[in-house]
This record gives sequence, C-alpha cells and structure tokens, in this order.
Amino acid sequence: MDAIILQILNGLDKGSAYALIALGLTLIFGTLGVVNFAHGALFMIGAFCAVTLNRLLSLSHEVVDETRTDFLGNPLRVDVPYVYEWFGPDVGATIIDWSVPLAILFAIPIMVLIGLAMERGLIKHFYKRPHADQILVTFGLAIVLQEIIKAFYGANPIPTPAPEAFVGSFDFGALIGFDPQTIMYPYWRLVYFSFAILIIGAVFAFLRYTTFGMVVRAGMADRETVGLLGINIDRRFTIMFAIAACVAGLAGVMYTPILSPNYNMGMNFLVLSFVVVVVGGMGSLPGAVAAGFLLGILESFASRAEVIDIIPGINQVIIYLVAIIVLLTRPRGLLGRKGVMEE
Amino acid sequence: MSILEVNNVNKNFGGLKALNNVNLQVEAGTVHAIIGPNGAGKSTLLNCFVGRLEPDTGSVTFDGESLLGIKPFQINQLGVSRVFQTPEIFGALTLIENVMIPAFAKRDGAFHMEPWRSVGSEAGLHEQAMEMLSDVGLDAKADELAGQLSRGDKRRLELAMCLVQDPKLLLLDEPTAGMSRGDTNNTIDLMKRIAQRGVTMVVIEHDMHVVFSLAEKISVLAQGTVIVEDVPEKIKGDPRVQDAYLGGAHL
Amino acid sequence: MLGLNRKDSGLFLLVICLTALAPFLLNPFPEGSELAQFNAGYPDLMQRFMIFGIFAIGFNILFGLTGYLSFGHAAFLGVGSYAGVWMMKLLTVNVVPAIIMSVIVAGLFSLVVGFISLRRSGIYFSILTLAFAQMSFALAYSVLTPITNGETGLQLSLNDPRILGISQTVDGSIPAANFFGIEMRDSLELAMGGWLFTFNAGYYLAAIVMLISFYIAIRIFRSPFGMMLRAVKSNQQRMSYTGLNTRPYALTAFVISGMYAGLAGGLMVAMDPLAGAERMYWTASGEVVLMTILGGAGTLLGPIIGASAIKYFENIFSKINDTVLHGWFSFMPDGLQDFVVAIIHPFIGKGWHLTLGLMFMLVVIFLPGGLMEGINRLRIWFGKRINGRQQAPDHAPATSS
Amino acid sequence: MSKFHISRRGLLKGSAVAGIGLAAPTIFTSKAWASFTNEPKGDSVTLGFNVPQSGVYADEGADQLRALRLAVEHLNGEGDSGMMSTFSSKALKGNGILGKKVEFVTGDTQTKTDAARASARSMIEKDGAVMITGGSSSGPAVAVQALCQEAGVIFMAGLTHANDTTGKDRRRNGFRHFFNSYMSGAALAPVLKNAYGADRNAYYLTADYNWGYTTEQAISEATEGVGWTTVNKVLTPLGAGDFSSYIAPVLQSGADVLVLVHYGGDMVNSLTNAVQFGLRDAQANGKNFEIVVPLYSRLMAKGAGANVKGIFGSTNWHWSLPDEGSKAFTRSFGTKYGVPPSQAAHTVYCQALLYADAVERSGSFNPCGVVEALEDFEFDGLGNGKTLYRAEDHQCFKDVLVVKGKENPDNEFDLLEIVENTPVDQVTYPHDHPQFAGGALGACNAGS
Repeated sequence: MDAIILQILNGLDKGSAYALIALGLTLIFGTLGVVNFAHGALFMIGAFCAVTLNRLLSLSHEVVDETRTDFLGNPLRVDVPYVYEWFGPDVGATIIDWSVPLAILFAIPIMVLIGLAMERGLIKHFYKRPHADQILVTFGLAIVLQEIIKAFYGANPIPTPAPEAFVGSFDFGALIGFDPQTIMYPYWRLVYFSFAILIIGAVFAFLRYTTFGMVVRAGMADRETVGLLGINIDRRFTIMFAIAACVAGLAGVMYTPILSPNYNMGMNFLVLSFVVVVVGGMGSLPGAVAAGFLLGILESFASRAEVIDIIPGINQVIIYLVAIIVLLTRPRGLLGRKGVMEE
Repeated sequence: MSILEVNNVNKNFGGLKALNNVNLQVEAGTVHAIIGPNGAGKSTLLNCFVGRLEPDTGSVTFDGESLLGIKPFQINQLGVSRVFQTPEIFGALTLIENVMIPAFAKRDGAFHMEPWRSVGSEAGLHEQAMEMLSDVGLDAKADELAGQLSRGDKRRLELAMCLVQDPKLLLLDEPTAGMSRGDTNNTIDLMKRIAQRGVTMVVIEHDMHVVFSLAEKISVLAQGTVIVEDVPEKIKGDPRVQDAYLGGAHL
Repeated sequence: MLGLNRKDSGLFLLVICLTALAPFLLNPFPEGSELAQFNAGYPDLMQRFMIFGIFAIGFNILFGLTGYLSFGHAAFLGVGSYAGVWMMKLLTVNVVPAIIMSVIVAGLFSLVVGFISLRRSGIYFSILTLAFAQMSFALAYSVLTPITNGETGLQLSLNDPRILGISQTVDGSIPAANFFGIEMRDSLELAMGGWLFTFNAGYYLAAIVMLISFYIAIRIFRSPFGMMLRAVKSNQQRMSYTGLNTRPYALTAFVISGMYAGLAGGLMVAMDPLAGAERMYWTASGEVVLMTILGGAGTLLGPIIGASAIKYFENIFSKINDTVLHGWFSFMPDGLQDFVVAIIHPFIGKGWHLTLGLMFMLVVIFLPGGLMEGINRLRIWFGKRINGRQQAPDHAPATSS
Repeated sequence: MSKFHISRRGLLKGSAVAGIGLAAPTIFTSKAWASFTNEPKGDSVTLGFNVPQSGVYADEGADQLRALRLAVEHLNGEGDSGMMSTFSSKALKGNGILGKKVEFVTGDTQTKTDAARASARSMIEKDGAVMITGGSSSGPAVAVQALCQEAGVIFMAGLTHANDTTGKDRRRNGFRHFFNSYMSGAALAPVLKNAYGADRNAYYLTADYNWGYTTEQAISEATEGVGWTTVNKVLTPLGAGDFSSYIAPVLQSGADVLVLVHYGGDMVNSLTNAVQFGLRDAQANGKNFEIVVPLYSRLMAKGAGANVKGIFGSTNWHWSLPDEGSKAFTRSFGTKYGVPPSQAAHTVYCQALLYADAVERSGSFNPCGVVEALEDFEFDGLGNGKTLYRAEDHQCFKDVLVVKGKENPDNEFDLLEIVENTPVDQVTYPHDHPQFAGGALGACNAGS
C-alpha cells in the first residue's frame, strides 16, 4: 500500500510537467490550429530564465584573496556578488538562494514577450498552411532557440537549487499513519505539484469565468462563426499564445531544482507532451491535464523494480504503449472531439 | 420491378427520431424524387443507402442485395453512385484525373495495383473520361486542378465522376443548389439525357421546378416518415404535402 | 525510354548523369585549396547522398502521395540495418543477400506497424507511428541488446559463424563487405592537376540501387496506382464513395515506403557494416520528414535534393572549425579577423545545427514547395529572361517534375 | 600535366579493374604509390579529432578539442611543451611528427555511433587523417575503433570506460589510455569497505545500455568480493530526466548503499534526485545511508553542484594531482584557457602524445609499426605514474584515482578530492578475464 502511494506521489510531479506543457500545446492547437513543435523549447527557455536570474543576481566583481590560491597556484580571485554589497551578505545570500521562485516574476514578462513575438512574427503566417509546414517551421525554430541557449550556457546541465527552506523531504508516510521513513516526498516536489495545480486552475478559471475566455472557448469550437460576430478573435488568440508560452515557461522555471536544466531538455519533453496531448485528445484541455497525470503516474509504476522484472523494458515504452492502446480503442483520445486533426 | 427497396427503416440520434418506419420502392429506370421540408430526414435516408449511416432497424436492398453492413466502396461497386450536397471531388487533382479515377474503380475494382502501368497508356479510359467531361461542358478545363473550379463546375464535375461509372442507381443530393437559373436548366437537360440512358435516379431537391421537370415519382418525407408517394401531378395538389411544407416553414 | 514519357526520361537521364559524374561534380575545388573544405566528393558522403536519397524517395511515396505523415520511418531503416548485419554475420559478407533481407524484414515490420497505425488518420496516425518507432528504439537500445548490441551497435566480429564464407581472413581480419568480390571500400583515384577524384565501388553500387529506386518511384508516380495514392491525400471520402477501398492503398504505400527505408538501411550496412540504435530515434524519423519537405514533398526530384542538402550540411559544415575560419580570413587585420570569425563562428562547426534550423525556417517560410519550388521559380525566371520579347512568357503552372 | 595513380585506399580487383583498365589503359600506373592508408606525402600530417560537439557531451568534447589543440601546439614545438617535458620517452623533438608539421581536422560525433562513424570516415577519406582520436562515450568509441581497423588507420580512444572497448570489441588498430569499469570496481571496493564497512547492502540503478551493464557487473563483483550484498539492480532508461520513481523505492528495499551507475546528465539528475529524496540523511539497517557514483567527471560534478559532497567515485585523472606531469599539463592548459583540464581532456592529450611518440620510435606512420611500438610500451610522466600499454588488449594499466566530492571547495574547479591513488597492481586483471572475454584483436591493418 505504501508503495502504491509512493509511486502515485512520484508520478505527480512529472505528470505536472507533462500536464502543464500539454495544456499549452493543446491551447495553442485548439485556438490557433497550429501544431507547435517549439513548445518544448519554451519550457526550456523558462528553465533558463531561472538560470539567468540566478546568474544576474550573482553578478560579481573580483576581489583578490591573498590567503588562498587557485588551481594554478596564483592568488585566488574571489567573486563577490554585488547584492552582497548592496544588501549585506545575509540578505544578499537569501536573495540568491530564492532566485528560482523569484524567477517566476522574471520569467512572466519574458515568456509573454517571446510568445507575442513568436505568434506575430512567425506563427501568424502559418495558420492556413498545412500542419506539416507548421511542424517543420516550429521545429526549425526549436533548433534555433536550443542552439542559441547552448551557445550561451553550454551543453552540460546547470545546477539550480531550490531555496534552502525547501531542501530535503518530509515524511508523508508518518503523516498518514505508515511507518516513518517509508513515504518520503521532497518539499520542492510538493511545491511543484501545488504550483501546477494552481496554474491549471487559473487557466481553467480564466477560460470559464472571463468574457475573454468565453470568446476564446467559442472560437476554439467554431472559429469562423465567432469571427463573423465581429469579434477580433485573432487578437485574443495572440494573447492566448502568449499565455500558453507563459505556462510552459513557468513550468520550466519551477522544474529547474528537480532537473538541472540543459539546452536539450525541451526536446525530451516535447515528444512525450505530444503523446500526452494526443492521448488526452487534440484540443481538449481537461484531456491534456488528465492524460498528463495519468501517464506520469503510469510511468512511475512501470519503473518499479518488480514490474521491470516481469516485463523487461516496460519502463522504457509504457507511455508509447498506453498511447497506442488508447488511440486504438478511443480513436480521438480520452476526451477528444470528432474531426479535429484527422484530415 | 423495383431496384431499390427500403423497408421499415428507423434511425434515432439520441432521443431524436430521424427516420420513422420509412418505406420506399424505386422502380428501375425511373427518376424518383424525395422532397420534404428541412430536417425531414432526406439526407439521413440517403446516407443509409450508401453506407454512411447504419439504420437502427429495417432493411435496404438494392438489386436484391442488402446494402446494410457493407462499406461505402462496396456499395458503389454494386452500382450505386452518389452526388453530394457539397461537392466531394479530388481538389488537388486535375479534372481529367478526377474522372479517370472512378473509371478505374469501375474497371479494376476496389483495390488494384499495377504500378508498372502508366496512366498515359490508358487511352481508352482517357477518351471515355474526356467524353464525360465534354458531356458536362468541362472538357476545356480538363488539365486544370479541380479545387480551383467554381461551385457549379465542381458539381458538374462530380456528376461526370458518377456518370463515368455508368451506375445502375444514381443518388443526387440537391444537384442544383446554389446554381443560376441557366445552369439549373443545363443540369436538368443533362439529367434528362442521363435518364434516357436508363439510369435509375433518386433525387433530393428543394427546387420544385427541377423536381417536376424530372421526376416520374415523388416521395414526400416529413418528420422522418414518408407521408405521400405518388406521381408528380397528384403530389402538386395534395393537402398533406402543403401542410408538411407550411409546418416545415415554421421550423 | 523504359516506358517513361519524354519529360520523365529527360529527368531520369539527368539524374543518371549527375550520379555517374558525382565524383567530379562534388569535388570542384582543388585539393589543398581553402575551398577544398566544401568538397563533398568522398565515398562516405556520396554514399550517404544515395542512401538517404532512397530513404526520402520512399518516404515521399507515402507522405508526398497519400499525405500520411509518418513519424516512425527510421524504425524501418533501423530494422533493415539489423537484418542486414545479421545476414552478413551469419550467411555471407556479400552485400546482396544482406540488402534483400533488409528489404524483406523492413517490409514485414512496416506491414504490421502500418496495419495498426492506418486505423487512424491525421496526427493520430503520426503519433501511432512515432510510438512504434520510439518503442523500437528504446527496446533496441536496452532490452534487445542480445540481438542489437544496444548502444554500441551491431557489428561484425572475428568469430562470426559465417555459413557461406570465412569468419576471418588468413591475416586475421574481418572480411570486407563485397559485391561478388568487389569490396565496397575499394576506390580508384584519379589525380588531375590539383584535383583528386575518387571513384568508389560502394558508391556506384549505391548509385545504381538509387537509380533503380528512383525509376520505380517515377513509374509509381505515373501509374494509376500512384493516381489513387494522390486521391487518398486529396479526398478519402470521395474515394470510398467512388468504389475504392482506401485502406489497402494507403497500406501498400506504407509498406512500399517501409521497404525503401529497409533498402536504405541495408545499403547503409553494406557500405559500413554497423547498425546503431540511434538511427531509429525519433529525430532520425524527423530528419527524413525534413528532407522530403525541404526538397519538396510530392515531387520526384525533391526528396533527393533535400536528403543531399541535409547530409551536406551535417557532414561539411560541422567540420569547419575556427582554425579553418581564421585561415580563410587571414588576409584581414587581426582585430577585424577576430571580429569576422566571432560573427560567423556560431553558425558553423559545432553550431551547424543552428544554421540547419535557420535554413528550415527560411525554406518553409519563403518556399512552401521546398527547394524544388525555388528551382522551378528560377527556371521560370530565367525562361522569361531568355525568351524575353520573342514570345509571351509561359504562364503554365510549374508542374512538379 | 596530369598525374594518375592507383588508389592509396585499396585496389579494385578482378574484372572491374580490367574493364576500367581497358577503357583507359595508359592513365594508370601500377606503381604502389602508398604502402598504407593515407601515407603522408607532403611536409605535414593530418590527425582527426572526432569529438562530440553537439548533444549532451558537447562540453566534454569542447574540452577535448582544447587539449588536442594544445597537444598539436606542443608537438609542433609551440607553447611551453606541456607534458612533453615530463614524458619518459624522449623521442619527440617538438618539430612535428617525423619532421612533418601536425595539422588536424575536427568532426562532430554527436555522441551517436552512426554520426561518429560518418565523421571519422570523412576524416579518413576526405582529409587523409592517419589517426583518429577523441570521443566521450563507449558506443561511438567501439564503432569508430572498428571503422579504423577496417580502414587501416590508428584509433586512440578518448573517454570510454566500458570494458568492451578493450574487451569483447577490442581491435588491433585501437588503443585505450582511459581506465575501465573493472578498474573502477577494483579500486573502489577496498576504499568503500574501509569507509562504510564490509556489511553493506547495495542497490544499483543502472543506465540501460552497454556501459551501464559492464560497470554494474564490475562494481557489484568487486564489492561482493569485499563482503557486500547486492539487494537489487534496476535498469533506468537513458535520459530519463527525472529518476524519482526509481529512487523512491530504494529506502524500502532494505539497502543501505545506492550505487548510481550513470554518467553525464543522467548522473547529475539521479544524484540530485537521490539527495532531494533525503537518501543522504537517511538511516538504514542502523547505518548512515550512502551513495556511490562509480565514474566521476569534474564537469559532471559541477552540474550536480553541492550534491556531490562526500560521495565516493573513481576517476582517470584529476588536475590537482601533485606529480610533475599533471602539474605541467594543468599549468599549460590553464594558462592558455583559464580553466583546468578535465579527465576527458587529459586522456586525449596523452593519446595524441603517445601516438606521436610511437610514430617517432617506429620511424614511420605505418599503423602496423605504430601498433608494434605501442604494444607493451611502458612510460611515465603523463600524470598517472608508471603506465603499461598491454599488448594483449591494448589497455593502459596505471594507477586509478578514488575521489570524493569535496566538502569545502576552494574554488569552482576544486570539486573533487583525491582519497586514494590505487596502485596499478590492484587493478590489473588477466586479459582473458570473464568481464573482457569474447574478443580478439585480430591482425593489424595498414590499409592498401
């Protein structure tokens, strides 16, 4: 029993990331009808927003420390961050320590700007083009974004730890009456899961309770009619794209303590996120979220040693296997609508 | 002798009864029109003939064979061709290719693969297709892409695609909808010529001018049921028909 | 010629000439000159042009004609490669049985995958093929290591139990892949002035196979069957109401393209007897999609051009390092030289992916029909310039050739 | 005036040659123009540096390129000559190799076997390279090694740690300076026993590919040899990203040591995950829970940040080694590039020097001569103490470093501290040891 709870918990945070990326993907697809292969890159850029802020906050000037030596035996030049001088070492250290949560504020404007620029500058011209062209051009963009990040940050993962306060894990098992130390769950993953729920909730509430959201939903159902009503649906869709970019970016920001970001992380998530979107049903927001968590949890279960012993390699293929089964039994995914993306 | 027999066909969509015990006999070699107000179930009925929909109960037989439980392409291979309300053509192909494809389907069956044969060597079929195009007045555009045609031209092309198969039964779903008066008259002439060849036709049509110039028998469908079936002269004065249409106008 | 019409014969002859003369055409710069960096006339790359040309031609039969976008075709290439290496390990190092086996195994595998995946269309089909290919990759990389040798890749060894042949040569080497005695790595070299041209046996075998594949593709394009495949792309609904069963048409196209992929895989191991799992990874499937679209999907020549363009980039641009760059601009004053190198550097050498990405974007944005569209536009433009006043410009649409 | 000659890469035999010969009987001479593949004819010789420039190991590849550039400088007599001054063999004179100026071409392996081979083939076929070196993982290394064997050039392996490279996939034309999985196990086991005791239960998370298998086998056999028990071995997919679902069950398994058989990004992530799940602070079986990382790399340790502190592993070389060779190399590299060299950089630098030296000693670039010169060659002064290139499997035998993550680093490069310099005898094994069985070197191949 405790093992089951443990694997469900472990599936949640990966599922959260899948769900957030898939949510943005399906939002873009549903509103704009565009298959965005650059969405994984947006997730990656979000993660690098956190890295960048961390670097910005740690901007330093060199002070020569005569007492110590560097690897060549010269006097060591120590980097002293400017924030230490402005706010004192203690406050300064805390600010740098909290750079990942702070990066949320930093990432929002950046992701919105990138989203707007992408939509206006590129995606807009591809509404009427075949999906294959959309895939190709966004894939090209993803490569370009990736390479730019690689040129600045290198290819190795960059550690971006969570604030000191969230380091370590809490004993979830003891909380619900199991033996101590059986179900441990890191604090940051709890934060990530809560954050994901919050974002998902906010997106749904936004779509459900604002006029803006209602128009967008109507547009997703029938773009032409809404256009005929004299509503400038394009403007709203542009904003939706920015929101989707923002969701992916924030998912990336908060994921950095779990997975040290490298330039390639977006591609790894992209393919799986597409599978998630399709399993959930193209254009279905609840489908994307449900499928994200479902696949995250299934993947977690498939990686139990006991399961691998029975079916070797199942942990490698579980997501794809589930995708095939779902698509063959439910032609349009779990919650998909008829006629979407079948031409 | 009736070539198409429809017996007690029922079809429900959720709670809505789209077809309610429909019975219909189409005599071979005649033009049979189905008319009725919007939402009467005309297109639903037609869809049950070509395998697009499966009736909940009842039977549809064509030339003694049941049309239920088999796929659209099998129904076509039995000799049933259909013209759609919105033209269904191969937009990315040229007109001549559009007409040659059904000709191949007629000659070679539902699946045939001889990749070493070239289209260019099929002079006979090509000629047949060109004739058909000139029949519908599109021969001048034979090498243009079908997707670029006007709506009226597309419809005529679709008709040519059906006719080249020399079908035993031709189903037409509002063949003149959206056409100008002149085009409509041309189409009526064309269909008369087709009828003279002995092709059985089932026509769904709103334009009474078309219906009364062509049909030898008319079934009136209202709320999923055939309320009257008779020769055109009798239909014109039937109070039930007027009722149905007036009722339909309110819908 | 060979049952082709005049235009197709001309095209085919052109391709024959280009492939036959490739060792000259691809080595335009003399050895040792600064520009020799851009020469592509060495066996490995020329073989790759042919092999990936075949892969893309086959993919185009599926995607270009029927419009089904498979994201898993690399799996067939990979499976074909493994089958080929196993034939060479177990039967003979003659490449013919290996290539035949590759085609058969890839064909069977594509039949299974296609039969299941074609139950869905659109992106659902794409995801199904992607899922199959990713599963193949993941399993080949890990669990199936006894068959595939996992990450290292399956290769020949000194103790292969070769039934028709020897495990090792007298001097203790692994026998080389050959075509009835002609070793694939044998080359003739021709030095003329500063130029060096290499005529490689493997390349010419690959070229002949590519030409046959290309010829078959032309025949398919021009056949009623090919017309049916284009009909599948255009309007499946109309097709079935016209009495045509769309599923077997799509499945046949899928299997044919799968066999082309297997052929490419078989040739790959014939040229270089090693099969790695990465060639089944989804990016490899994506690459053939890119090749086809870059060149021009649905055109005959496009896929070959696209395949060659991408392979040229991958192999030539990635090798330009900053030492080379400094060499090029050594005539400049130091500061300027550093500046120019710094500007160009991100785009070449280790940054070649960046250039590739930009190139995709530019082509898709400005040439939706791929490079073939660019070529056709140029042809029309030149045609106008040449014909000039003598005759009215030819307004016939640039039909795909 | 044109000059024609028969391929230096192999003669077309039989009828094909006859056919072409008839067509143009005068243009071919039968003179054996070259006696081996890519024999350098001019006043320079070209080496091929085949390193990952894209993909997850791109940074290691970049570091290797730096070291190789440095090696070329030193060989050509530029710069401060680095380890050439400490190298026990004095055959190299700083005037290139055999008086020929050393030039190089670079290529991108992309850490894929196919791409690595394509890149190596183009170096051999297009650029005329006589030796290929570089690389940062075993799959490509084995593949390129086999290619070089077929083509008749020398392969000086870069960073490749799997046993197979000099085990079942060994080749006569290929040489490995880097240590291997077996040596990691042999060096680590005694240190682990001393630090954590003989009564330990180990849980393995293993990267699901060849290197993972051989390393897991090597470590588990070695630790079982000192009394440890293996509780479980779980294979994890390459690039899994988040390892939490593999790590979470560890604490319930009854294990008290977790061995992470991961390298590169996977190592960074799995270690980070393990620390996040509190494994390092946990208690199991009444003992402190411990984590072991068999193969360490400083570049990777940097990625894992503070998580590496106190964690044991092995490494081929570290810049803080006190011997003269290491100091010279670190000084030379650090002065030029501002950062200390990584083990990946060190091993390819050594390989380049060893190759050049072997050519000098044999007096020819002929690969068969080079092979002879390298086999059973004993040397010193390249940072790892006295080293032997064993003839039977072309593996270098030298001391192995056991390191652990430093608690209080002095600077950003000072991440690992050397715990023990395991003497070579302790890590030596017979060349037909079961972990290396099934391979044969075959004959050397000089090409044409």
